[in-house]
Amino acid sequence: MTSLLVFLAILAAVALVVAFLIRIPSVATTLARMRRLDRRWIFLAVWVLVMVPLLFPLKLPVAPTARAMQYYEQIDRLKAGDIVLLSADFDPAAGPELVPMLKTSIMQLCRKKVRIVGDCLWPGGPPLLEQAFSEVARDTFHYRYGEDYVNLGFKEGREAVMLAMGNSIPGTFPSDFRGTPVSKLPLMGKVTNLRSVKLLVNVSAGYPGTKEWVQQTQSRFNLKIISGCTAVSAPEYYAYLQSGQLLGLLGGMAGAAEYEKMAGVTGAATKGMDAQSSVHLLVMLCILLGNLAHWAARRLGER
Amino acid sequence: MQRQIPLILTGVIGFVMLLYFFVPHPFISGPGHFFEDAVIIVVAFAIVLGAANLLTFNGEIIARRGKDWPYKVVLLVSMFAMIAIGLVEGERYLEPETVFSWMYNTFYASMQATMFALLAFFIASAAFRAFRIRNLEAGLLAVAALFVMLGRVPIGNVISAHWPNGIQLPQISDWIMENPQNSAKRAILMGAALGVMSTGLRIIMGIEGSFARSGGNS
Amino acid sequence: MHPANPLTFEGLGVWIASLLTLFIFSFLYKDNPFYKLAEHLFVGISAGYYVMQEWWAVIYPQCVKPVAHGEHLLMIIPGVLGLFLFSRFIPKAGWLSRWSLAIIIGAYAGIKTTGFAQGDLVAQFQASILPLYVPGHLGASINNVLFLAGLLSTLVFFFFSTEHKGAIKGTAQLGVWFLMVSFGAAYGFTVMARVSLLIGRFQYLLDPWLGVTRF
Amino acid sequence: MRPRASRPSPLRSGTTGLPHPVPRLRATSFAVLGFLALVAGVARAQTPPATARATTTSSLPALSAAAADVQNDNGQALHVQWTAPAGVEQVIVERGSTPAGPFTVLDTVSAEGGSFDDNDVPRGKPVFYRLTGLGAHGPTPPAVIGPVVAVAQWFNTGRTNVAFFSVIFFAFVLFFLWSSRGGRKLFVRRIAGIDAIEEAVGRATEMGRPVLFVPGVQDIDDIQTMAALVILESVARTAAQYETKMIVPTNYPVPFTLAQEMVKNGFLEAGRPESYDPNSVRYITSEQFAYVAAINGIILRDRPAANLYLGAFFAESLILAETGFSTGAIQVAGTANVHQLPFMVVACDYTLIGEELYAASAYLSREPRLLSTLKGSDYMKVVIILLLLIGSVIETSFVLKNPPTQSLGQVSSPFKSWFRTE
Repeated sequence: MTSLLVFLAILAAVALVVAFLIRIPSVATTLARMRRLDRRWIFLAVWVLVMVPLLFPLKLPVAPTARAMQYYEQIDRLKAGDIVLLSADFDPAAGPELVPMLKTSIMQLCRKKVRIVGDCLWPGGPPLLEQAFSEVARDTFHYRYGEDYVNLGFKEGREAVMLAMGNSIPGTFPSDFRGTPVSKLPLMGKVTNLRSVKLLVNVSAGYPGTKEWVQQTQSRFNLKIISGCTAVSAPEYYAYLQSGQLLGLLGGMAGAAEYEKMAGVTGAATKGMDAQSSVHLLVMLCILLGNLAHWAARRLGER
Repeated sequence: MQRQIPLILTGVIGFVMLLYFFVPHPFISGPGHFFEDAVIIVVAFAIVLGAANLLTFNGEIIARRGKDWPYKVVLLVSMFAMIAIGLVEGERYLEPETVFSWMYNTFYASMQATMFALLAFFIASAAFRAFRIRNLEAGLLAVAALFVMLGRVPIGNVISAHWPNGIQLPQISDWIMENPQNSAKRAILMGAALGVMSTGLRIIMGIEGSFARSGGNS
Repeated sequence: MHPANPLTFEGLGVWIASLLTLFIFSFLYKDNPFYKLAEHLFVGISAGYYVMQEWWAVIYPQCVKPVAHGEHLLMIIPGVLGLFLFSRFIPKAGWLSRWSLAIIIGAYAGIKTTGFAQGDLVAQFQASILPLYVPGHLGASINNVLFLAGLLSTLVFFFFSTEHKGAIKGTAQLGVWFLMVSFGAAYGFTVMARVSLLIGRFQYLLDPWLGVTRF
Repeated sequence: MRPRASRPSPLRSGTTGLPHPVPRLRATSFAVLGFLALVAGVARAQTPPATARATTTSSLPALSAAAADVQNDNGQALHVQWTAPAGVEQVIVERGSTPAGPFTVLDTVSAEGGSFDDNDVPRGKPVFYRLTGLGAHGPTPPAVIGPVVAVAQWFNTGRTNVAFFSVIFFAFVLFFLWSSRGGRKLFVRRIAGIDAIEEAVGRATEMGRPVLFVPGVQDIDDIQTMAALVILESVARTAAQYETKMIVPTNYPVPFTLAQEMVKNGFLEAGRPESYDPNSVRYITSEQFAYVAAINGIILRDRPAANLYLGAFFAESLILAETGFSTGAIQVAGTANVHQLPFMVVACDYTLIGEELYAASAYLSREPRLLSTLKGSDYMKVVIILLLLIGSVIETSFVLKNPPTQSLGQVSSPFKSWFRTE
C-alpha cells in the first residue's frame, strides 16, 4: 500500500513543479521552442532505448493475464493423440510478435503428444510455419512428418477456404506443403473436416484471421478456437472472448512473453520485453512533453 | 447485354451463397460447395493479374524513361527472377534448402519486417509532435492509453507489484480492455456488421453497380 | 562475437538481408537512393513470390493437375474464368473479365453477409444480454451495468435519424467517452505492436548477423 | 507491400485494381424475403426423424443402442448412440444395407464416448448398424439396429435467429430504398464533421493556400472510398465558390477517374466550370509507402492550409497526420477503419468516427443507396436497443429466481438462449 502512496506523492510533486516552472517566461520559451525539435532526435532516442536493453537485459518479471492463462489451459486440457488444427495466418511483417507464440504453442502441443495439422491462409506464412515445425516438432520432440504433424501450406481464398475446410479438409488441400498428395499422409486419413478437430490454434496478424475464423466456422462447426494475435488486432478480439466465441487470447509480444513464462521458456519475446518497457516509457514521456510544449506556447500566445 | 448477364450472375451466386448458410439441403449446398472451391481459384488468378498490372504499369514507365525508371527495371527483373526460380524448382520450391527459400528469407522476410518496423519511429515522433490533448475526449484517450501502455509491460508490473490487489497496473489495464473498451468496440462491430450486410444485399439485388461503373455519374 | 560467415550460402543471405535492413532504416535520416532500391526490390520480389504461391498452392494442384488427370473436370470453369480476368489487356475483349468478377463479388457478398450477420451481429447481441444484478457478485453486477450503459450510449452516438438534443445528446456524449477510452486502449496496443516489430529487427541484426547475443 | 495497422491483407499492390463495371439492373429485384418465408414454411412440413430401437438377438448383455438422423444437415449423417454395459472398453461400429447383409467396419471407438457420427451415409436409403462391444471378457454379441434413413433438411432451424435479424434489417433497407427513390424526404442530421470540413476550406481560402483531399488508400471495392468521393464533390463545390486551389492525390485507376468526375461536377455546380484545373487530381502509385512519401512531399512543398483525409486508411494515417500537423494546417480526418481512429483523433482538429463518414456522404449526396443503408441501420439499432433492454430485464429476473451456483454465465434465460448461434 505504501508504494502506491509514494507513487501518487511523486506524481503530485512533479505536477506541482511543472505547473510552477511553466510560469517562468524563460522556461516557457525553451519549452515552446522544443516543438521545433528535429524528429530525428526522437528516432535516435528510440534506436538507443531498444538497442541498450537488448545488449544489457534487465530481465523485468512479466505478469500473465487471465486470457493468456486460458490460452495455456485450453492446450493443457488436450489428451495425447487428439488432433489440433494450427492455422498460421501471418507473414514476416508480424514475425517478431507471432513467431515466438507459434513456437511455444507447438512446443506445448508436442509436450501433450497432440497431433498437429498446420496450414496458412497468408501467402507469406508457409516458410515460417515450416521453420517452426522443423525446429520444435521435428528436431526437439522427434515428431514424424505425416504421422504426428502435417504442413498443408498455403491456400488462397480467405473465408472461402475456411468454409471449404468446414466441409472437407483433404478436399480443400489435395496436396501438402511439398506437393505430396494428402492420401499418402496417414494423419490426414483421420482428419475429415473441422468437426474432427479438437481445437483451432490460430496465430493471426489481421485479415484473413481470427475474426473470419470466428465468423465462418466457430458456431457452424462447433469449433473451439484460441488465438495468438498481433497487439494491433487484440482489442477487437476481447468482444469474442466475452461472448465465449474465443476461449483464449495472446495479445502481441507481451502475450507471447506471458505464454513463454507459463511454458517455462525464455524465448525471443521475453528477451524483448525490457526494450518494450523502455520505449513505452519514452512514448509516454513524448506525449507529456509534447503537450507541455504546446501549453507553454499557448501561454506565450503563439499558435 | 454485356453488362446485364454478369450482373444477374453476381446476384444469383450471391443469393445461393446467402441461402447456403440457411439451407443444408444438397439442392443449395451442392452449388454452394462448388462456388466455394471455384472462387478460391479465381481469386488466385486475380493475384497473378496484380503482378501483370505491375508489369504493364512499370513497363510503360521504363519505355518512356519516366521518373526513377532504373529502379523500375530492378523491380521487374527481381519479379521475373523470383518467378523463374520458383518454376524451375518445381513443387518442392519452399523446402528449406532451395534457392527460392533463400530468396524468401534474404529479401522478402527481411525487407517486409523492416518496412513495418519503421512505424515504431514514426509513432514516437508523432507522440511528441502531434498528440494534442486539446479537450476532454482527447484527455480520456490519453489516460486510457497511458494505463494500457504501462499495464501491458513488465515495468508497470514492477511499479505496482505491492499495490493493493485489484488496482495494480496490469489489472487496471485488463479491466479497461474487458469493460469500457469492449462495450464501445461491440457497438462498432454491430454497426459494421449492418454496413456489410446492406452492401451484400445491394450486390445480390444488383443495385450496387452504378457507382462503380468507371466514369458513371451517381 | 561470431558474426554470420558471408562465404557460406546461408551466411551470405544474412549479410544481404542485414544490409537491406540498414538501407530501409536509412529512410529515417532522409529519403535516398539506397532506400529507393530496397523498396523497389521488395515490391518486385514479393510480387514474384505471390505469383509462385498462387501457382504452386492453388492453380496447379487444384485446377491444372486434376483436370490434366481427368478428375474434378468442373474445375475447368474457374480456370477459364481466371483466364478471362486477363482479357483486360486485349482491346475490346475487356467485358469478359466481368464474368470472373461476378463470381468473386457474388460469392464474397454471400459469404461475408452471413459471416458478419452470425458472428458480429447475432452472437455479439446474444452475449450483450447480461443480468444487471447477480446476488453475491457485486463487482460483476456493476461491470454489467457499466457494459450495457457503454453499449447503448455508443449505439445512440451512431444514430443519425434525429437531431442530438436533450436526453439523446447526453447519451451520445457518454457514448463518445466510452469510444475515447476504447481508442486510448487501441492506441496503447498499437504502440506495443510497432515497437515489437522494431525489437524483432534489432534482434535479427544482433543475433544471426553480428552474433553478439543469443535470441 | 501494404503494411496495414491491423489488417495486413496479402492481396496488395495493385492486385485489387479491378474495375467494377457492374451497371445498375433496372428491371428485377429478387423476392428475397418471400423465398426465405417459403423455406421456413417447408421446414415445418418435414417428416419427423425416424428413430429405430435396438433389437438384440443374444442372451449375453449386448449394447442397447439407437440411431437417428442428424438434424440440420445435408442428409448424409446419422448419429449412433449406445449405453455399454460395464467392462466394455471399445465398440466396433459396422454398417450394412440389410439387417443380415454384408457389414463394413466403419471404426472402432472407445465405449465411454457413448456415440459415433457416421458422416457419409448414402442419402435417403435405409441402413443398418451392427455394434459389437470389446471388453476384458471377450466380445459381446452384436446388436443390430435399423432401418434408419438420413434425411436432408430444407432449413437449418439453428439459424432462425440469424434469419430473424437479417429479414428485419433487409426489410428496413428495402423500404427506405423504395421510399427514397419515390422522392420521399428522409431526414439525416447534419454531422458536425461537415461544418469542420467547410470551416477548413474557408480557412484555406483566407490564407490563400490550397486544400489537400486524400480519398483513402483503398480501391473502389471499399465502400469507404466511395463515401469519400461523394464528400469530395461537395468539398469541390465549396472550394469553387471560394476560388481555392485543390490537390487530390489517388492511388488506383478507378478512384482516379471518379475523383476527376467529382471535382469537375463540383466546379460545374458552383457555376465556375472554367476555373476547374484538370491536374488538380493526380494518379501517383498503388504501392503504399511510395504513395505516402509522395503525399508527404506535397504537404511539405505546396503547404496546403487544409488537409482532409477521408476514406479507408491503414498504417499511413499516422505519418500523414504528423507531417500535416508540423505544417500547422487544419486537419479533418474520417475513416471506418477503427484501428486508425486513435491517431486521427489525437493529431487532427476534427475526426469523423466510423459510420459518421457514411452519414456525412449520405447527408451531402442524398443518394438513395447511401440513405437507405443509413436509415435501415438506424432503425435496426432501435430494434437492437429495445431487444437489449428487454433481454436485460428478463435475464436479471431469471438470474434472481435461480442464482448461479458455480461460476457466472453458466445459466441464461430462454430469451437469451434463443439467440444462441449454431
